[in-house]
Amino acid sequence: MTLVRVLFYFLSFIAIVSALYAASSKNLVRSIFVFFVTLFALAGLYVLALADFVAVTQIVIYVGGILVLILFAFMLSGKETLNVIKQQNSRIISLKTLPAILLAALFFIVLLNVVLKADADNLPWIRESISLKNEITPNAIMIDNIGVNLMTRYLLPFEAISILLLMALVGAAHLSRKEGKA
Amino acid sequence: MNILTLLIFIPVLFGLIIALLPSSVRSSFKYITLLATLIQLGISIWIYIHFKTGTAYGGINHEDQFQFVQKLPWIALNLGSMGKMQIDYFVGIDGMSITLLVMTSLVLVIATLSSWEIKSNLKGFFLLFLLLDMAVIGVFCALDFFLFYLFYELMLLPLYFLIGMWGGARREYAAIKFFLYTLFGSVFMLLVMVGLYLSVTDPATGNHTFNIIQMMNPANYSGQSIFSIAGHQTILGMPARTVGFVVLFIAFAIKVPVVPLHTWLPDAHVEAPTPVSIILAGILLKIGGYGIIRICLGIFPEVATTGAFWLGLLGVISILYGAFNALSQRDLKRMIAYSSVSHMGFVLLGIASQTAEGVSGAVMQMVSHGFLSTMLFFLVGVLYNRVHDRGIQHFRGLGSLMPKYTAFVMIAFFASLGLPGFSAFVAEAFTLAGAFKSPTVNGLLPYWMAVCGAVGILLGAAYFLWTLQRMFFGTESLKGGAVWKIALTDLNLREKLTLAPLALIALALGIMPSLVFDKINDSVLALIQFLQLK
Amino acid sequence: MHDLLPHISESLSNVLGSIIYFMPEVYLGLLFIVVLITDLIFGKRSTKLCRIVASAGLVLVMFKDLQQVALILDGPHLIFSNMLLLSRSGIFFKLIIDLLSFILLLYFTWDNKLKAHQKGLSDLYSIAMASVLGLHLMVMAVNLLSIYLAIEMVSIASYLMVAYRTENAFSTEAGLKYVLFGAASSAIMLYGISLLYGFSGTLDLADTIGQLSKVNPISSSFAVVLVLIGIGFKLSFVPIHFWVPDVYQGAPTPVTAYLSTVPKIAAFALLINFLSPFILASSWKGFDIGIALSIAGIVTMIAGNFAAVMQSNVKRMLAYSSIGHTGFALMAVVILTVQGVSVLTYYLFVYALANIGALVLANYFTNETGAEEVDDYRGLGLKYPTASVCFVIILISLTGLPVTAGFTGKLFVFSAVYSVYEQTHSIWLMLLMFTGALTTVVSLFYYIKIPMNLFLKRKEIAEINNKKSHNLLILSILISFMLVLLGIFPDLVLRYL
Amino acid sequence: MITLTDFLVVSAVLFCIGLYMIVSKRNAIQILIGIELILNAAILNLVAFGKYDKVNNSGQIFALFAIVLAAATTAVALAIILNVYRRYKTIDPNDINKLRD
Amino acid sequence: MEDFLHSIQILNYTVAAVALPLLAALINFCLPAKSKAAGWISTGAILLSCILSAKVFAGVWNNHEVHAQHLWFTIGKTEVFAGVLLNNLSVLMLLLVSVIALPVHIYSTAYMKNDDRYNRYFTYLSFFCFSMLALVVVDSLVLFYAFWELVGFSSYLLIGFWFTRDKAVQANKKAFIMNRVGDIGLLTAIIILFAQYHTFDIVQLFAEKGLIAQSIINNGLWVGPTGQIPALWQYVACGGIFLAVAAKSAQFPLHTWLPDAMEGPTSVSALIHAATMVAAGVFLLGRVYPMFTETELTVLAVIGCFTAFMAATIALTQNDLKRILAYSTISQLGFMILAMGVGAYASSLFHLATHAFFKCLLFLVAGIVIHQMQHIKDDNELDIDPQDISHMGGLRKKLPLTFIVAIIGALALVGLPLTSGYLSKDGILIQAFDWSENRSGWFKIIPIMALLTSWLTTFYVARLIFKVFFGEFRLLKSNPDIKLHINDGSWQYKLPLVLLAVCCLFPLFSLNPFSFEHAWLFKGLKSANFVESESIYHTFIPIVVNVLSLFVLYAVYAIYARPNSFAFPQSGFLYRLSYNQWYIDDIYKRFIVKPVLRLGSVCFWIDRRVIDGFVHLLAHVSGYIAKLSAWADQHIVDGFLHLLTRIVQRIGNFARKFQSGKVQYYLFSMLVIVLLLFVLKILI
Repeated sequence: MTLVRVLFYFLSFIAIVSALYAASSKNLVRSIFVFFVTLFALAGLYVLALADFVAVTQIVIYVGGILVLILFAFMLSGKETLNVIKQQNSRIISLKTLPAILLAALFFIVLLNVVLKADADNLPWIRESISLKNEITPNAIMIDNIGVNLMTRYLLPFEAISILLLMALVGAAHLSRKEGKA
Repeated sequence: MNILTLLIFIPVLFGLIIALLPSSVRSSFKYITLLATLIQLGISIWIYIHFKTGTAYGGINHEDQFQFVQKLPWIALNLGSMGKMQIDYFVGIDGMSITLLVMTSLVLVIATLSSWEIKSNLKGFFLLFLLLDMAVIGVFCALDFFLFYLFYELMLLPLYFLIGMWGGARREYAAIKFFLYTLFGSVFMLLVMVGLYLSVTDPATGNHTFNIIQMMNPANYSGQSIFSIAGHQTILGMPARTVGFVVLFIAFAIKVPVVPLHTWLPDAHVEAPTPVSIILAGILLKIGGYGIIRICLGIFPEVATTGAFWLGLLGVISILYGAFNALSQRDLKRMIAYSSVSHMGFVLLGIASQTAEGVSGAVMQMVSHGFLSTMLFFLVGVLYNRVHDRGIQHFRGLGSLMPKYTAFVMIAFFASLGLPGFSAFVAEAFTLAGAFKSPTVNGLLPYWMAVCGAVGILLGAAYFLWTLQRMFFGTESLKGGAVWKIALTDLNLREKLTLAPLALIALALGIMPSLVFDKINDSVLALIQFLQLK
Repeated sequence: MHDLLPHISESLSNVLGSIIYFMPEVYLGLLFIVVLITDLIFGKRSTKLCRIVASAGLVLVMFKDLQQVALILDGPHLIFSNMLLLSRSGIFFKLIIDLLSFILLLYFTWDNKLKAHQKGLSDLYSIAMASVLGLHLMVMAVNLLSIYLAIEMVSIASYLMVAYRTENAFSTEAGLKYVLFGAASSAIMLYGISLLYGFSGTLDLADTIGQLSKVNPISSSFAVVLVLIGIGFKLSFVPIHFWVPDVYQGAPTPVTAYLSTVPKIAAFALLINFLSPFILASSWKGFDIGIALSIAGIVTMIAGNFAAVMQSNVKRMLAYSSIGHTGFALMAVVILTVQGVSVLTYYLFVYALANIGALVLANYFTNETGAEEVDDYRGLGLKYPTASVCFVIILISLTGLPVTAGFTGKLFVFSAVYSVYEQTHSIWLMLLMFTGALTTVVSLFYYIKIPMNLFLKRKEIAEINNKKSHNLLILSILISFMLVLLGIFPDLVLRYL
Repeated sequence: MITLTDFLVVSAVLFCIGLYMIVSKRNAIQILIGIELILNAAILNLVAFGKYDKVNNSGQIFALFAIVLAAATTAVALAIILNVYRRYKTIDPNDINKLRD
Repeated sequence: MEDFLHSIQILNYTVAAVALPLLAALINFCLPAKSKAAGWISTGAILLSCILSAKVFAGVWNNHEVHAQHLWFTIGKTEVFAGVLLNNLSVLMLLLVSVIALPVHIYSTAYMKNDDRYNRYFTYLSFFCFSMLALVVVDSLVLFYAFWELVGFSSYLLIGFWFTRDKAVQANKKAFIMNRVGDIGLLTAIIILFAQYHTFDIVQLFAEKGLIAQSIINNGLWVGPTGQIPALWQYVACGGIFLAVAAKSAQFPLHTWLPDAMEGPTSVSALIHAATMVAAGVFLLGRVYPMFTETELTVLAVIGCFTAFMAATIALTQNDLKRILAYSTISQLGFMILAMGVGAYASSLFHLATHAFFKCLLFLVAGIVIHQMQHIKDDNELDIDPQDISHMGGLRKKLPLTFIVAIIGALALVGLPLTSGYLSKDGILIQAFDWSENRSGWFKIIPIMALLTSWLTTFYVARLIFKVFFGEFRLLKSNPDIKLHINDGSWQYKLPLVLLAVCCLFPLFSLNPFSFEHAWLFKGLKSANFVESESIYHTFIPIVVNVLSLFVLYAVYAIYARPNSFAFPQSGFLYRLSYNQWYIDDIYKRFIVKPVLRLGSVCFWIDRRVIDGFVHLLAHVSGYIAKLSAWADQHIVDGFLHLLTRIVQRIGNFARKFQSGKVQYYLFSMLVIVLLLFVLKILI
């Protein structure tokens, strides 16, 4: 068992447990903060998958952007939300959530089935890629590769997403604006 | 300008005039409509007179034997592997359509005359009326299935509104029932129509075509197509051509109407205003019969032959069932509506017999019923207009109160129950003769069907006479008392002028059936020959 | 990087070469920015100006669309490193989308409620422009990334448009439902895409199929199903249709008109792009997509039409009816022939026109009398004859009766399906057609409610509203006229498709 | 060596937890978190497979786009949720059901 | 050539004779309501018809038959002709109808003069004459059927002439519907013949070497020169014709309409329901005679015989003047049918002719009596039924002429010698006995019953005459202070009576008053192979019949005409009768009269309850079927529709159930459905 492997299990464990906690917690604030942990753990997993740039982006955008946004929203919505949420009973498995748990479990079984049947490590294209040395090695620097690709092969999505973000910005601003003001 | 095209689209022209005129001159609308229908009548009589007869004008499955033909390319689309879609504006008539055409034009005039009772929203009424007018004339002239279907469906909407807006108390129910019933039939007809179109290619151009006459020729079906005779294709395990026939038949049977698809009819008739009842009974029902002859028999002759027994059975059931129902009605209009079911059963029986007598009788019955039901519904309308009641039990002894009215009622009733001298007698007698001849000629129908049909004639006498006795004879006694007595004035001049021609025509057709038979004979013979050849 | 260096110039020339095939979208992008800037410069008064700019711009875009026809005479063209595919049918989809969007842009301000929105409508135009760009991308996308991106672009724009009237509770509620449902579906779709990518190692749809055939069929099927959920969300077929009634009812009427038509058309184009490799490739071993779509189509037709029967709110009813129409259109997708596509284009165009018309008229009556429910229409027919007659024509077209375009559309779809049935004798096609015919009858049940209330029911109407919505009336007259014209001469449009 | 199956199983677990959250949580923000979980599960997949796609680097780049898009969606969703809160004084989607059959 | 011209002339006369009444009807139809001209127009028309008919008769009788036709219309390949066929049978009927109609017309001008719808009456009457005259001359079955129905139709109009009376309206409806039953039979028969022979032409079908004659029934198939159909349909055709005959000629079981039809004006009863229309059935039998096989003829005979007997017994107990005559008519028609059945073709038609005269006469007499009783009733404001003979009596003094002609008519009806009735009736009886001679014992019942009937006839006729004309005026007894101002009436009443009375005597038919075979009419109609058999019956029957009839007459006289009626035998009564006579009378009363009366009432009861009841039952049954089908229509057929609507709603509601407004529920449903579908797909 290599260190990497230990690390992987550790991070996975953290990610899953924290996600479970976030899912089971009735307290929104706790839920959000535990989700931080999940995201960090996931970022770690991305690193293990040799996607350091993605991991960084994850931390910057998700943790720095989305979660903060959520917290802001949460705080803007005031205390009433908290009160309402606290009243709910805190058992994970209740009659109300049972269908949801069953659904998730069923999905998990199916997914597991799908994953195991697919036999991901022996997929033809992966073996081919390994043989062609198209595999990212831990010491490869992928950032410039990403940069080139974004400017050539993925130029169109790159430009399109800019318009998308602008539109989302305009729209979100419009929605959040106080009424009666331009 | 083709005369048929003119005939079809004159109402639209006048409709536009009405649409453009301001509502302030609304009292003139009925005269404009009357003018339109009169012009149509004139044209159709002109066509009737100039309609050539002889074996060279048999029509049915020979495109060159149709008369007053106009054929213009209309929609021609290239659909790649589906071939080219060829839809023509193709109108023309043969013996099957000519008499119905004249009948329709006349009934429309009568319907217009009876529209005098309409008081509200005249513009809408006459616009819809003229639209309907165009559609029904179009149906009888169209020789392209697409065009036929267009006109066929186009009738629905005006009728829906005519019943729904100017009808009686339960008009909404009646209108929607009518609409749904007929739509149910026609939507599935659309499926078969598409199937036929894809199966048939025009030998001249190699395109798929909607031409009804081309559809009658087995050689035009491509071998693998769904409705190909040689192909023996199946749909859901049933022979495709049988399915096609049944679907088309159901569509038309709803219009005819054939028991058990008839329940829209009493409701629609009862709730509809008089002019619409007249059009419904006088023309609409005939479209069903015409469709069965032209399309069901024409396109699926071999299925029609194998299924003739069932057609005949349905006809007999309609005759008896309709008559029994008429016997138990308390509403005069409903009674007449059910009598229509019974009378139209003869049409089906005659068609099913596939003999010259039977088919001629069926066409005659359609023409005759066109005039007679018009008369009957007009008469009911007269009564209803006076006192707004139609309950048979609410009237007694009308004979002494309204002698002229009673005289016309008697003429209409006796003509309807098949008194010799009137058209219905010839029609029903020959329908039955054809049905009885069928087992020896082509072995399609059993003998007993004709006998059962004859019993229907007896029942017809029963319900008409019973009504006559209950409503018109005996000592005077009205539900509405003195008020009704004042309201129940005898016929006025307009009403007499409307009824007299109908009575005279029914009489004329009874005494000189050749007026109809001469024109249809060649087509009937051609049809019979066509059916025998398959 | 070193691996890529030799290819950079090649890739760049590909990008540059692609731009000529991308002019409408470039214009749209610019237009978005121009509208945005106009909005920023002129502030609150900019609504009218934005509208003019946006509409005029769209005309230009349409012009550019038309120019593209000449570019692809020699066949479909892949651009931007196989991100997009420009095909003849795609161009027509885009043209129709642009045309309808143009109509809708004009229509936005004619809704009294939307017009009264205090924050102004200029933002709406910006969002709409971006949305149209997204739709263009959807129509052309043949790469998993571009598909996801385009869908998200349209979705986000739609969320914003639905929730646009922030002062209205219904609008916000609809927005919430829409965004939650939409985000969840697109997340699930992304998961599906990630699996697809994982199993095939490529985002290019054309290559994907070859790799997928080497994977366990259950695994690949599951991935495809998850992706279909995302696309299905835009199409709203069963079982991904639940959001539709609530959202359509809650959204501002012009937005409903927008949502129920344009994204749907684009989504159909996308569905075709996505599925054609799976249906056409013989190596696909997963589930039979044709049958799956057939079932979805049948159930959708039934669910949509039957549920609509019980509705009393006009917009909600039209929402269900649009679900039903999706089911019907799926019929043409199932066969996936060239004719199928062109017929589908025609059908969708006609449906969209009629649906917009119906909503315009619903809007008209709301403006005039405040009528929202079917019952409120009681007796309005005689008071507003022109609008009511137009309504009847439009509903007839939606039902699919002659002589309206809806009928010809239905006829052509049936023809296309039939011609395939003749070769395959697939029972599913038969069932589809049967259900299509049956639900047409059922659809009459509810469509007829409107004319019935307009004309057949009587009620004294006392109040008279002086705010006349002439624009809506003219628009609906034009649409009715178009529908009848196409009903009689369908080849006016169809011959080009 | 960490196998791809390991990654896939982890992502599957996360996906299911996300699913559970979006159907069971009675708070719009928590539902949003559930959606983010699913997105992350997908991103994990993309990244894991992206390891074997060095030239095109599709996995990682898709992951980047996904993150950005998630941010945009979240922003819009939050804006809407805020508006809902203003109108309904609750963000429990089950209580926001004025639009229904 | 001359023949040809002759034929043309005859045809023209015929057409004119037929068309004149129609013309009169049309003119009358257009006249104002109370115009008195109507009567004379009709009478003039019928007079002309009468003259023309006589000319036609003279030209055709015992001469070669005239047949001319013209293409009417073509249907398919079948050509339908309209034409005239004049042979002995048709010219006889032509003449008979017009001759009977003439006095009735004259009579009517007086009888109906106070009616509000005088011109309408003559319109109908002329229309009837037209239909009847046309019926007897046409040559095509289609036309025959047409006029057959028109005759029924005009009868309908005339029965219900006083349409405000409920009974009249009920009666005419009943008459028309029962006739319709017969019409359907005829129509079926015509259609079967058409299907078999492809023609409607009577000559082609029924001529001596016609199509019918060439057909045989073989192995259950009816093989004709033009094709074959199952033999069953030959029976059905004959059954149909029989139904037609039974309906029109009021034979069992379709006879009950005729007594009811007496609600019409009496003059109408005289013409239509005694002399002409009801005879049409017999005429039809005459026309299609070759169709019937031996067995079918036997059935005819049985039915005719039974009807005759039954009607006679019923007539015994009736008190309504016209009803008695109506039952008598039924009975006599039964005789004619019987005659047809036993092969006495000529006798049957002979009886038809003689019966027409005397029955018409009797009806006209009844009309006068009723008219006068009505006068009494109106004058004294009594509440009596003017037709009830129990009020009458002793009228011979008040109405002398009426009395005399009534006696003549009655004697003819009874069939005493020197009257026409004797000639025709005895002919039937004799031939019936001849016929039974060659058959097994059971067939003897038929002539014996006929014999019995003839005595019963004597009884009821005598009862009628005696009760009406003899004894004392019974009304005077109960209401002693009534005024009587009655007389025979004007010449319009008298002339027809005298005319008809003359026709009831033997010289018009035969110079030999005792031998029917010498009657010219019989000679003209008998078939070529008729053998004059000189059996014992020729002398035996007339004697037995007449002697016994005389006894009966006397007995009746004793019972009814003498004062102190039979109910309580008095000593004076016993004295004047011999012991044996009294004894016979007693037996007669106890064992014959009473049982016969009982039988009569039973028959009447049966008639009212069972047969009529059966008809009513049929009406009820069809009524129930009607109600049932109406119910089915509303609940099953329509119910099916509603079920469909329900199904649509169910499915719709099912789909809507998901639409709870909760977005998470939507998501949940969506995911569950997708997942389940997928799992299902995998499992399957």
